[in-house]
Amino acid sequence: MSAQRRAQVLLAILAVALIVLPFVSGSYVLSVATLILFFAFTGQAWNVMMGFAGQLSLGHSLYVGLGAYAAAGLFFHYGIGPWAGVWLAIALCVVAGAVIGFLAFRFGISGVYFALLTIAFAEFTRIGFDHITWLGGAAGLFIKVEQRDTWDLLNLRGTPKMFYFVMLALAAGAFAFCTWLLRSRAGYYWQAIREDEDAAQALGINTFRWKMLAVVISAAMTGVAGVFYAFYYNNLFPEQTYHISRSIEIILGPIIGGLGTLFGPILGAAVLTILADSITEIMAAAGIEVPGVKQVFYGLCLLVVIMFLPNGIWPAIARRLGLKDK
Amino acid sequence: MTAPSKPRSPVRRRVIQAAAASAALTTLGFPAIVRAQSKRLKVGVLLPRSGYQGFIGQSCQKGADLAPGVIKQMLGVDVELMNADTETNVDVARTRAERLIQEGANVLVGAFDSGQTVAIAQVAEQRGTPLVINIAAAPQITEQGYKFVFRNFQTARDIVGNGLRLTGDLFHATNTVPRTAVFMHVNDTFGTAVSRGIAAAMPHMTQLPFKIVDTISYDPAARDLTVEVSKAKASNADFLMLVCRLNDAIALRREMVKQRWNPMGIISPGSPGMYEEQYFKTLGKFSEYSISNVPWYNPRAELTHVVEKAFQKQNPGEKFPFHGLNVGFTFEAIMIAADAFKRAGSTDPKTLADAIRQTNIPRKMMLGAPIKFNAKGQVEGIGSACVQNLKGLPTVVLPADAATAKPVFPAPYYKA
Amino acid sequence: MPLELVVNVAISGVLTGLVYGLMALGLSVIFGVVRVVNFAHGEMMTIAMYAVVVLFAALGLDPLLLVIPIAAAFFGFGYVLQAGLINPFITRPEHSQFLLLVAIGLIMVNALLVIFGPDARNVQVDYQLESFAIGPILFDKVRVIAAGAALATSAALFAFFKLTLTGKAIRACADNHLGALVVGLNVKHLYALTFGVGAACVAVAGCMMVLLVDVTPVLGPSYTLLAFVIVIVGGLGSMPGALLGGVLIGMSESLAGLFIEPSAKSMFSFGLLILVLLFRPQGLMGRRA
Amino acid sequence: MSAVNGSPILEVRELDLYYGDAQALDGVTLAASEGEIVAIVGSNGAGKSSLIRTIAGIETQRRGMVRFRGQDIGGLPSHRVCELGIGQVPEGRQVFPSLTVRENLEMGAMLRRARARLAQTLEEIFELFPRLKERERQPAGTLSGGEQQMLAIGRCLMGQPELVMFDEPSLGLAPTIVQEVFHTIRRLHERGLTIILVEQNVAVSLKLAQSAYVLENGRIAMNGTGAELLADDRVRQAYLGL
Repeated sequence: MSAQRRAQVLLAILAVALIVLPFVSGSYVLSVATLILFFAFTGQAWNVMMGFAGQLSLGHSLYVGLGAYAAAGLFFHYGIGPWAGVWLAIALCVVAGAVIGFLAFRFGISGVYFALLTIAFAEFTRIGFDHITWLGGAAGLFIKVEQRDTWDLLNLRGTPKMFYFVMLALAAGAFAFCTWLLRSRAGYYWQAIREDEDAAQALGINTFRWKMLAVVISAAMTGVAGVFYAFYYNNLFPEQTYHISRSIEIILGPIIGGLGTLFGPILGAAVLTILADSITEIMAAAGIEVPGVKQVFYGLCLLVVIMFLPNGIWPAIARRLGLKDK
Repeated sequence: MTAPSKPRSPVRRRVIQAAAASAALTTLGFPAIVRAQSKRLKVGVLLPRSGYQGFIGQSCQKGADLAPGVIKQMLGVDVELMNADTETNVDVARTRAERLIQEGANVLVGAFDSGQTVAIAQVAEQRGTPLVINIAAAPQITEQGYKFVFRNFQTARDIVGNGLRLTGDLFHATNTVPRTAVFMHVNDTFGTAVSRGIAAAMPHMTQLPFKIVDTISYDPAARDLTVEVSKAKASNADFLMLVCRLNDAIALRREMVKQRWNPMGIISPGSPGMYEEQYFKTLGKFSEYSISNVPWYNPRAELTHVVEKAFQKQNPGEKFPFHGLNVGFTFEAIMIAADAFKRAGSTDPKTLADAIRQTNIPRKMMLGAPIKFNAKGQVEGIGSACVQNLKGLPTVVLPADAATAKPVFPAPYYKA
Repeated sequence: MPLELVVNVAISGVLTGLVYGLMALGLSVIFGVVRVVNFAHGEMMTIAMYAVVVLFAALGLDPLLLVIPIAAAFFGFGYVLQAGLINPFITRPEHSQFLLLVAIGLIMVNALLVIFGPDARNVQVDYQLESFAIGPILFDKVRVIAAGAALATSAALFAFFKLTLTGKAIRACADNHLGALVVGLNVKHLYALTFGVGAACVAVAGCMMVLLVDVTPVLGPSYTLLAFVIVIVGGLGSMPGALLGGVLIGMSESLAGLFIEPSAKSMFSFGLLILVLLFRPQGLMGRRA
Repeated sequence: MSAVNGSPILEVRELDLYYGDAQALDGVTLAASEGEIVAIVGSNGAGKSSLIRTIAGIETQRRGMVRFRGQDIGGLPSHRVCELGIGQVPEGRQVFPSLTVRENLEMGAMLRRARARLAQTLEEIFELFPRLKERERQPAGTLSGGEQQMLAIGRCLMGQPELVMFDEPSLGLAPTIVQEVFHTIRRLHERGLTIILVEQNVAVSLKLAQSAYVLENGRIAMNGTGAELLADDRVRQAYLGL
């Protein structure tokens, strides 16, 4: 079997497994799976910017929050459903991403400085949203919860199974989209920029334009995730949605899974979420009930992975499976 | 089984259990545990015991830990606790709630913080498992039309109403007539909700003699409150009305001492912070005379004595008044569930929820009317007390029928 | 608005800013030389604060006396951390370094939670709540001491880097890595020394900070963020920049709190950060790389 | 192999160096005897700098051996190599721009073998390069290219080396300064230092050198005395344009 054929078979198996999962699993597994898919999606989005184009963003919670608040605000005040809200979310995130990207790239900010700029914007927005009373301010924005038993896709109200499938569709869509992106002209240019920006510039690539494109696409995708977030949790607090720890959660998956790979963000999200829950389970079973021990173990696991698998888990596995790591 | 949070199984068994648990995770689809008619009520307790709210979560947990013993004695019902740490994170709160239900929790109790509570409430609602909220004040939680969510805690609105009324009572009882107040509040979920409540309620509180001359909201993450206090001091208000959390309350009080600002007193119309142990420990004599008008336990109630005894047995060396609020509401939440279970005689969630709706418990620990849920699942008429820090302990000074000391106002450090 | 109020607030802004600057100093020193952004900076300071709490409780020694032993211990801690854990990451990309230090920070925060529990801890000394007045202007005693410590530490660092051969060698490493290798400087050792020096600065900051705020395990991340804002504004790698950045942030928070809205005051720090990044990305006192 | 008498102070045998998958050195073997000047010539990218960096311990070879005074030094970190008495004047001079001239020189003497004599050596260097004395308190970044080259040489000498490797010392300098640099190299040689000289100025370096090697694509293509190579037609064609 060729590497590509093998990849297709594995992908098909995974797809079937994911579709069948909610019919055989309990609700707990379903909620964990939904969470994994959410982080797989946001990880995929972040990966476009960092993994493909080499721009390190540590403030992606900004786009999650903007997307979430845009759609939730429309729904809360005007009863306009998320399928309209998502466009507003995308538009806002595109504008925000474009502003940040424009400022950063025009003023020649890169590397650590760019990363800190993204944090600054996210924090700036977090505190700002604490003061927007129209969106609940620090007291939070609560979406009314109704229609628990039926699927109302138009208003994104329904059972956990529905949310699972919506998230699965989003994650699958993101995967397909990123596959296409990576093989498109943009993908090659991004790779060139990531490897050596000056060289890319010298080759006549308009690095500014392509970097902007990466930021904007990444922001828009993350905004869509935000819409899901708003309707899944039904309440938004600036303190939570824009918090830097959420940005870190987003980037852990792709880095652990394998930066710049298509499958890395998915694998990373799965590994980390299952790892976190397994540690909880194991500790509970072992009778260790000291708060904090879990996170210490989690941190140690992160440490071990980053030390011994600097390129992430997926490239290592892919090589073993005889697949190309993209 | 009294304290399942500390199982004493032999090490080997624990290891086997651990292995089994990890194995179970890798195989998909946990077999749904049959909810048979049981003689034992399994209560899933979800609290933020690590992360930012860790200290309150752990305080609440003390109330849960003593509940099975007290309830067995009181109602003759067996309660088994299933504890979960939400890590102060909504994602974790949600998945932990799912896990508890899947493992057979008949009822959930939690979760102190409004955000995490809403996440859990949705799971409870979807799974049709009753949730009894111990503490969470966001009014919206019981406005969502949930059928399985119950709250035995005041909403932010009630807290404010009670708090302001008690403030008036306090002035009346001490024969004082402060004319001005400066209102400082922490700009977080809780603080904002309460401050909005105050803005709405003040115009109707015509019996209050004072006006709010300045409102200062501050960042919960603020590292330094110098400016805030300078500004408040410059307002020359007679007293400070404060809606705070613990750490900022301490920082503020310290800053007041440093800036030599001595108003008639500090009154919280309903917030944590100043009655908490850390406030006393850290500030020593400067913690004295601060006043919090908060939902509180009735120090004279019979149940309080029972719970206090159990608390002291489990936590020798800890002082009950510092944990009373957290312990009391967490205990009552579990008691409500156990009481409903006793009446329903079943762990069937629907039956249990119906039974909870029929709750009528006059013999309670916290102040206020008997525990009865309205159509929205909210207990009305939960009382507040005017709690003043006296001789190193939070002491009930109002209402008179629950008071154990007389209020002191203006505070002795006040110099007119 | 009374002038007296404005002056009082401005002075406290400067004093607080110097303490912030002291905390950021370590971060700046480390980045300036090792080129690794210490994302566990605030967490390290938290550990120092706990060290003060523990030693104070055990020995009853004034935190001001504990500065020396704790700084010395932190020097060793920083040295080992750099030589053992961080050094292999120096040539790795930034996100890799970031994740490493995030993991280290996570472990630190939660290890503290396990050891000390979630409650806030503090030390109580008799001068803690004192202030002295000059005319209508009030000075917070602890802040004055801490600001003094900030200046003294900066002076000591300045002397170390300007006058000692080791200090010069560290500057040489920062100046030209290849050049340092060529003349036979032990770069790995000097990097570890630098991290040690940075950690010692953090320890001094922690000893001062514990007099001003109570310590909880989760205190770290917000101080990490604050330290970043300060060193970016002042100039990553510049020591006077760290102090200047601290004072600017302290002042901007104070004045924004006074004239605009206290709860939004940190917004102005981040606003200032964004402006500096855009118009002078190397920071106010930084050199262009 | 070497035309000049004396025991080899430096021996390099079968050295292979890779940057990732790209091979930079391929079986390089050479030797330098005590007190001689060894010239290494070759076109850009032939591996001259790689060779020097490997000997200095900045790069680590995949295969082969470097021996200094009989001691195996392959794989030692650079500071240990310097400590043994191997100094380097690197390509591009690599001074510390924000440190003063004096501080730059001090950095050269951080080695254990040199630190005790720091003050004394400093005087000697200032004697050798009076220009540096004049600029003692100036940051090195403000010096001219020629002055920086003097500084780099002076800094290297501060470490009391027994063998000095020069990597393109005349690159980018004005002709009069180039003269001065070569004059300095000759004087150092007269003092008994062993010198390895990598130069694009092939004619001058071959004239100076007792023995010489031609490096092509990471391999030693030719070797002999300086005079032999200077007379060789292939060398004259390829490197001297004659």
